[in-house]
Amino acid sequence: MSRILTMSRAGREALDWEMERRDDIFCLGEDIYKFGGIFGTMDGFGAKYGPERVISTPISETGFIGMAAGAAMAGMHPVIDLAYIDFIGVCYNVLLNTASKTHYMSGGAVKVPMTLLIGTGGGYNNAAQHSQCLHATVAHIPGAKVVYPSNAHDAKGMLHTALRDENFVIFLTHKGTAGVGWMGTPIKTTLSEVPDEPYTVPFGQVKVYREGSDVTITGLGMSVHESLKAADELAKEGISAEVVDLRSLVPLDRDGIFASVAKTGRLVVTDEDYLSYGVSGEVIASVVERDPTILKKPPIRVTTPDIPIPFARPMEQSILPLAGRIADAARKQMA
Amino acid sequence: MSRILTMSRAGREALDWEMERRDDIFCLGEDIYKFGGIFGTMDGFGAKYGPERVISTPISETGFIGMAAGAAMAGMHPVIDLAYIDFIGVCYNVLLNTASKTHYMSGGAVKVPMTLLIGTGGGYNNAAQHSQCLHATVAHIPGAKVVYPSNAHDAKGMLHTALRDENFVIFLTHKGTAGVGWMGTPIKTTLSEVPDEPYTVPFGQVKVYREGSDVTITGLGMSVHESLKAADELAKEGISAEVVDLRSLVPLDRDGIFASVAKTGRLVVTDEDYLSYGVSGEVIASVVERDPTILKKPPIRVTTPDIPIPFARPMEQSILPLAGRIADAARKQMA
Amino acid sequence: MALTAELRRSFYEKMALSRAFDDAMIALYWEGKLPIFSFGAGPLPGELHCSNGAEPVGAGVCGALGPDDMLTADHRPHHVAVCRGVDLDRMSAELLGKKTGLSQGKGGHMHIYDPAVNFASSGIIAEGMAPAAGMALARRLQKRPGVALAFIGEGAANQGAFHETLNIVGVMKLPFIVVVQDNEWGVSTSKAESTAVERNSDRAAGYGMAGEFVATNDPDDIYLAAERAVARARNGEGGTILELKTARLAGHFMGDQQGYIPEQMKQADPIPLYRAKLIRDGVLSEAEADAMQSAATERMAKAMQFAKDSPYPDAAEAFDHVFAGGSGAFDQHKAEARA
Amino acid sequence: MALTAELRRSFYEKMALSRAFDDAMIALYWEGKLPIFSFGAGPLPGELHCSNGAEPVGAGVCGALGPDDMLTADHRPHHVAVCRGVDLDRMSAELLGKKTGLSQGKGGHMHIYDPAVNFASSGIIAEGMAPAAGMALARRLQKRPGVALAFIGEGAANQGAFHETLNIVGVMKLPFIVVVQDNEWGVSTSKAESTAVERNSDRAAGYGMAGEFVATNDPDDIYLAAERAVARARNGEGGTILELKTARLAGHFMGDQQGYIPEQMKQADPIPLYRAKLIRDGVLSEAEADAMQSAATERMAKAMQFAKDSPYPDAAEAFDHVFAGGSGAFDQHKAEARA
Ligand SMILES: Cc1ncc(C[n+]2csc(CCOP(=O)(O)OP(=O)(O)O)c2C)c(N)n1
Ligand SMILES: Cc1ncc(C[n+]2csc(CCOP(=O)(O)OP(=O)(O)O)c2C)c(N)n1
Ligand SMILES: [Mg+2]
Ligand SMILES: [Mg+2]
Repeated sequence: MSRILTMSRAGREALDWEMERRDDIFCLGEDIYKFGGIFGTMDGFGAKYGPERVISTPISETGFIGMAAGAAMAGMHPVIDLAYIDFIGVCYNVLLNTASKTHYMSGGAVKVPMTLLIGTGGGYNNAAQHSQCLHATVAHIPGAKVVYPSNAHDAKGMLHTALRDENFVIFLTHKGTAGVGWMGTPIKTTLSEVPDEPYTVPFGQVKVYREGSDVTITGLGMSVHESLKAADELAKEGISAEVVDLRSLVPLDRDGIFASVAKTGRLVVTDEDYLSYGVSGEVIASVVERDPTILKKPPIRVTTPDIPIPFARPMEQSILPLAGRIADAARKQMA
Repeated sequence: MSRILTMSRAGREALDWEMERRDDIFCLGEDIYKFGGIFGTMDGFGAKYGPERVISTPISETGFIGMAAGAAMAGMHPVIDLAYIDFIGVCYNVLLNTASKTHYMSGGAVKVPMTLLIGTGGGYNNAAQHSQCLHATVAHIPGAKVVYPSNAHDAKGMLHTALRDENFVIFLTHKGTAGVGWMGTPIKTTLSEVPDEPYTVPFGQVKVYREGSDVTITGLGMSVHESLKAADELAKEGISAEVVDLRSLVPLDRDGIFASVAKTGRLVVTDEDYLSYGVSGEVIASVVERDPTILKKPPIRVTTPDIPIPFARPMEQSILPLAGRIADAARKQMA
Repeated sequence: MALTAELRRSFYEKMALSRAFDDAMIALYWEGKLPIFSFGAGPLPGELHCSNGAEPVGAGVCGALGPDDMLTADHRPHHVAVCRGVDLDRMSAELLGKKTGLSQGKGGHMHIYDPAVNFASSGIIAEGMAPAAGMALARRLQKRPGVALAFIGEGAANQGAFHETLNIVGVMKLPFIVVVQDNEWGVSTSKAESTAVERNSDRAAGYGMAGEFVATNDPDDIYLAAERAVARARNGEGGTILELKTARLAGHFMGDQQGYIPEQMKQADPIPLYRAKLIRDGVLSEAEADAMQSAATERMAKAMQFAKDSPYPDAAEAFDHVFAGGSGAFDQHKAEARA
Repeated sequence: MALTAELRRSFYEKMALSRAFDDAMIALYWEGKLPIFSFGAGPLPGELHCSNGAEPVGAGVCGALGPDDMLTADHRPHHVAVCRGVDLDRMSAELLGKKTGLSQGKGGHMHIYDPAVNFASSGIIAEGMAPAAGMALARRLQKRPGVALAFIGEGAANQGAFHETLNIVGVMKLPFIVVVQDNEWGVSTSKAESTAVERNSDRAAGYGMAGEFVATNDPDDIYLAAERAVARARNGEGGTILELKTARLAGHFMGDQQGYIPEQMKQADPIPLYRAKLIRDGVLSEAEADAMQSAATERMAKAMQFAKDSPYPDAAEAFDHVFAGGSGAFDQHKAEARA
């Protein structure tokens, strides 16, 4: 059996299934006992699993995420809710130097299996400190896997995969895609038929959301859905866009990206993270370091520019990589 | 008059000159009063300027760098010594959300002029937590300028520029280039004729270290000097390499990079930072998003791979972007 | 300064004005957000953390300050800003994202900056601790007077920045006060669930500084404690942890149903209590109190009108103020991005 | 366990072995680094922070622990590791970057991991605080016994992680002990210059836990205080800040001239003092003490021989252990990078 679910409910189903069967999993985060986490991934878990396994923490991210790393070294698999990625600044050392490097620095003697759930992104006027993506900042860390589902099916399957991984997995979800009560009506393309049964979605494989022959549009998180919107527009104009969801930043499926661009010969890279030193440059470099001659046109990046996210709606809406800007870039590719 | 100086002494000269003339500058950092900072930039300043202006702090990076930001908002220009960039994990929020974004979030009402000195890099067996570059991680932050001199002349001129800038400037120096006592004999190419008089070197301009016609090799910090070594080797084989020092990551001189590659048609990008989601991808993307057809061959990246820095010499030496690997990449370009 | 009748009347006026500000913003907040709630909808989008119930903190502490003193506030800044005298029209315009706002629409309600009264706020928990201490250090280096205060919540007292900053303040004996606003909650987590000690003011001993605790959420008591702390700071006696029990009457943010708050933990509204007290003490008559109330409501109506009448910034302004004085290569990138 | 003669003899043996380890490493460290000093030169490259003078901490605290207990140490881990019983041969090999090292040459002296005795260390200040508390939490969830200890320096007590971790330990009443090794210095900065309170153990009141302070750098006194702390932890009475005055006789790291240390602050060597004490108390004869000393030196010579005779890892091994169990796409990247 399967039903249409939001990413939030689908993710919750995966975590619930694993927690019912495994004693090593427990949850840590601010307000999770009463609120079930920023995306409701732990909705109702307080009552179901009790305060020992669903621990609401003080506002001490270095403390509780560092504790999660220690618990992982001692045989547990903690699942942490960090709410917004804007908060990594107060706990970055745990990500950068402890959780990601201990397995390596110990020559494989110590494992750190833990899953860190983080919400990313803006578009709802929450300003410069509550709207960032920063996925490049965590994906640049060696020793951390970084995944980024954009729909309910992948949210469930990738969370099962993360919970069975022996490593530190950073599990990103764009706030606008999760389908939570405080972000308005869910985006249609984030909903999917989700089987009741558990299943895994492997890390490191792009997903071709929509096949096309003229231009490849890569995206991740929210920008996948803006790309799909743009593709609909473009279709009306007779432009066939292929929309590729990166889904996983570490490992990154360079073959999958290249295959699509080799087919279309044109590349538009979308990313809600800041332009420079991030995912957009990496995607382009991955393609051309293999073969620049497959490109019929210079690739175009449609990202948030290198500026803090402004509060006021007219400014924020203009700097996000929304469908309009993406479609324009694709048109340029075809011109 | 001018003399040959190390980067360490040249930088010290700039800071000393500005401090002698300006009351708004003061220094903060661990052990700077007695030790003069990781690169000796404040060598002897304790005695000369006293404990009020040369403040040795507790091991509380969020505390004293956050204080520097507040002092800057109140009209001072703090110069902070953070020693190793590996430590940004414990103070990253100050960089990411406070020092870099306050001017923007205040609509220009509040300025945050401060200069943060940080040492980067490995190559001396200091292992995974004391050898990182991570310059991409700070360069990805909007609102922070990030500069990276690789020789004494630029160290003095760019530090003058930083101290006169009204913004948050992250001033990076690769430990191996500074010419300090604990890193052995200084690298020749880091030394330069340095005028006694103060002068500024503008941010956002690449420096063509060595002209060449066959292949462009870009570098920053230490990888500039490894590239120069490689260029010497290549010259013997009749390969004329142009070595371009990025010097400044924010702003990045995309025109300067493109001009060199347009001339040579071949690109080798060197970087001691981790491969993915960093500077190397950005440099390649900056070139091809303008015109991929100028490339006669696929560009090649010579970087530290996406792995923590190993301790043992045979392993560390093999993963760093040293002259041998760089020369091989250039040869591939010519093949 | 003594706790004069005049001063106490001003406390009431400020509390009324702060409440008028929040009530007006709350009313506007729901426009466009019903029946389907969405942070991003309506004329006042984003998260909104209101100060209803915390007005005595703003009135009492700011009453003890002078023009040279410097303040940082957190994600719940309205009561401190209003009582500090931040420009009401421009603050209102900022919450609505207008060009006339204090930050020209770039900041919103968590990012209120008004250099004219040395006020700043930001949204990362405990983020204002160290910058405030740095402002105190700046004044010492500039040989200018001024005490710095960081306003935080009791939840923020468990963040590393609290510890690092207070230790440095203790070592340097800086003129610094951390105002710990204990409203019992950090979102849905109670102080007892989050804090290993009953009173954060008791942590002062660990930093070689003074601790003050006020249990009443009454601006008179708060003022007297703040005045002692400010006097110590001005006399070079160093810092104070000033912990003030207060209230959070409008939830963590708009949309918080507060179902997690048990009956016996419901909090009292300090404004009617203070009003009754002033009338009991003969400092205020019913008529005067009513007049102050309506003056506050009118003033806020004027501010809201200014905000509503103001234009939005142009989209392209998003590229301004990234760097002071601009930056050659960035301007170019900016131009490209604009194109 | 009582402070038996046997136990005290074992303290002396452990202290002698720890000292032998450091002295041997110091001797080797200078090979290849003279006349021109360079961190990266010689058979033992990198920074080296030795424990000379801190041996009583390792001996006394570890003497009070059982096999289930878990330890994290910092950038100065040797004395704790040796006294905890970390494999001496493989630890020596690790410092030399050999394939037979505990981390197969990937960690070096700041990154000593030996799961067989629940020992871990790392190089970022106060980094071990929270992970140790998390190990204590894991044992509680696993319903297994075990107290967790984080060994840090007095300088690390001013890092945010100290505060955040101790507050959570206090709230959860976890079986956790932070051993604050007060050797008076953080690099060149004295405790008085860096710390707003005289004793970090006094900060325990701010976390609802016990504080213990030992001023003597004597393993007997340290053992007794540690035993009290461990007993509290095992009885569910929560955490302890155990502050121990100790010594740093070999500088912050090799190359530190220590010109900043005034005569009157020179520190005594605890090993001869303890030896004299044990002889005074009739627990040890001169001959036995000498025998223990030479046994330690011989054991260390054997370990150093093992390390020197061991091969270096192959360069390509740098790509192993980035991820447990490997990772499809990463393996491919790894292969590319290897090529
Ligand atoms: C570092 C960080 N972690 C988490 C948050 C999310 N957050 C915003 S307000 C809040 C609760 C703060 O509680 P308190 O300090 O008591 O202030 P109050 O809301 O009660 O006024 C939290 C957890 C944040 N903004 N920053
Ligand atoms: C976060 C961080 N900041 C700075 C350093 C550099 N550092 C290494 S050891 C040290 C001094 C530590 O002093 P203490 O904690 O007293 O330990 P001790 O060296 O005295 O044993 C410093 C500042 C670091 N490793 N990590
Ligand atoms: Mg609160
Ligand atoms: Mg010390």
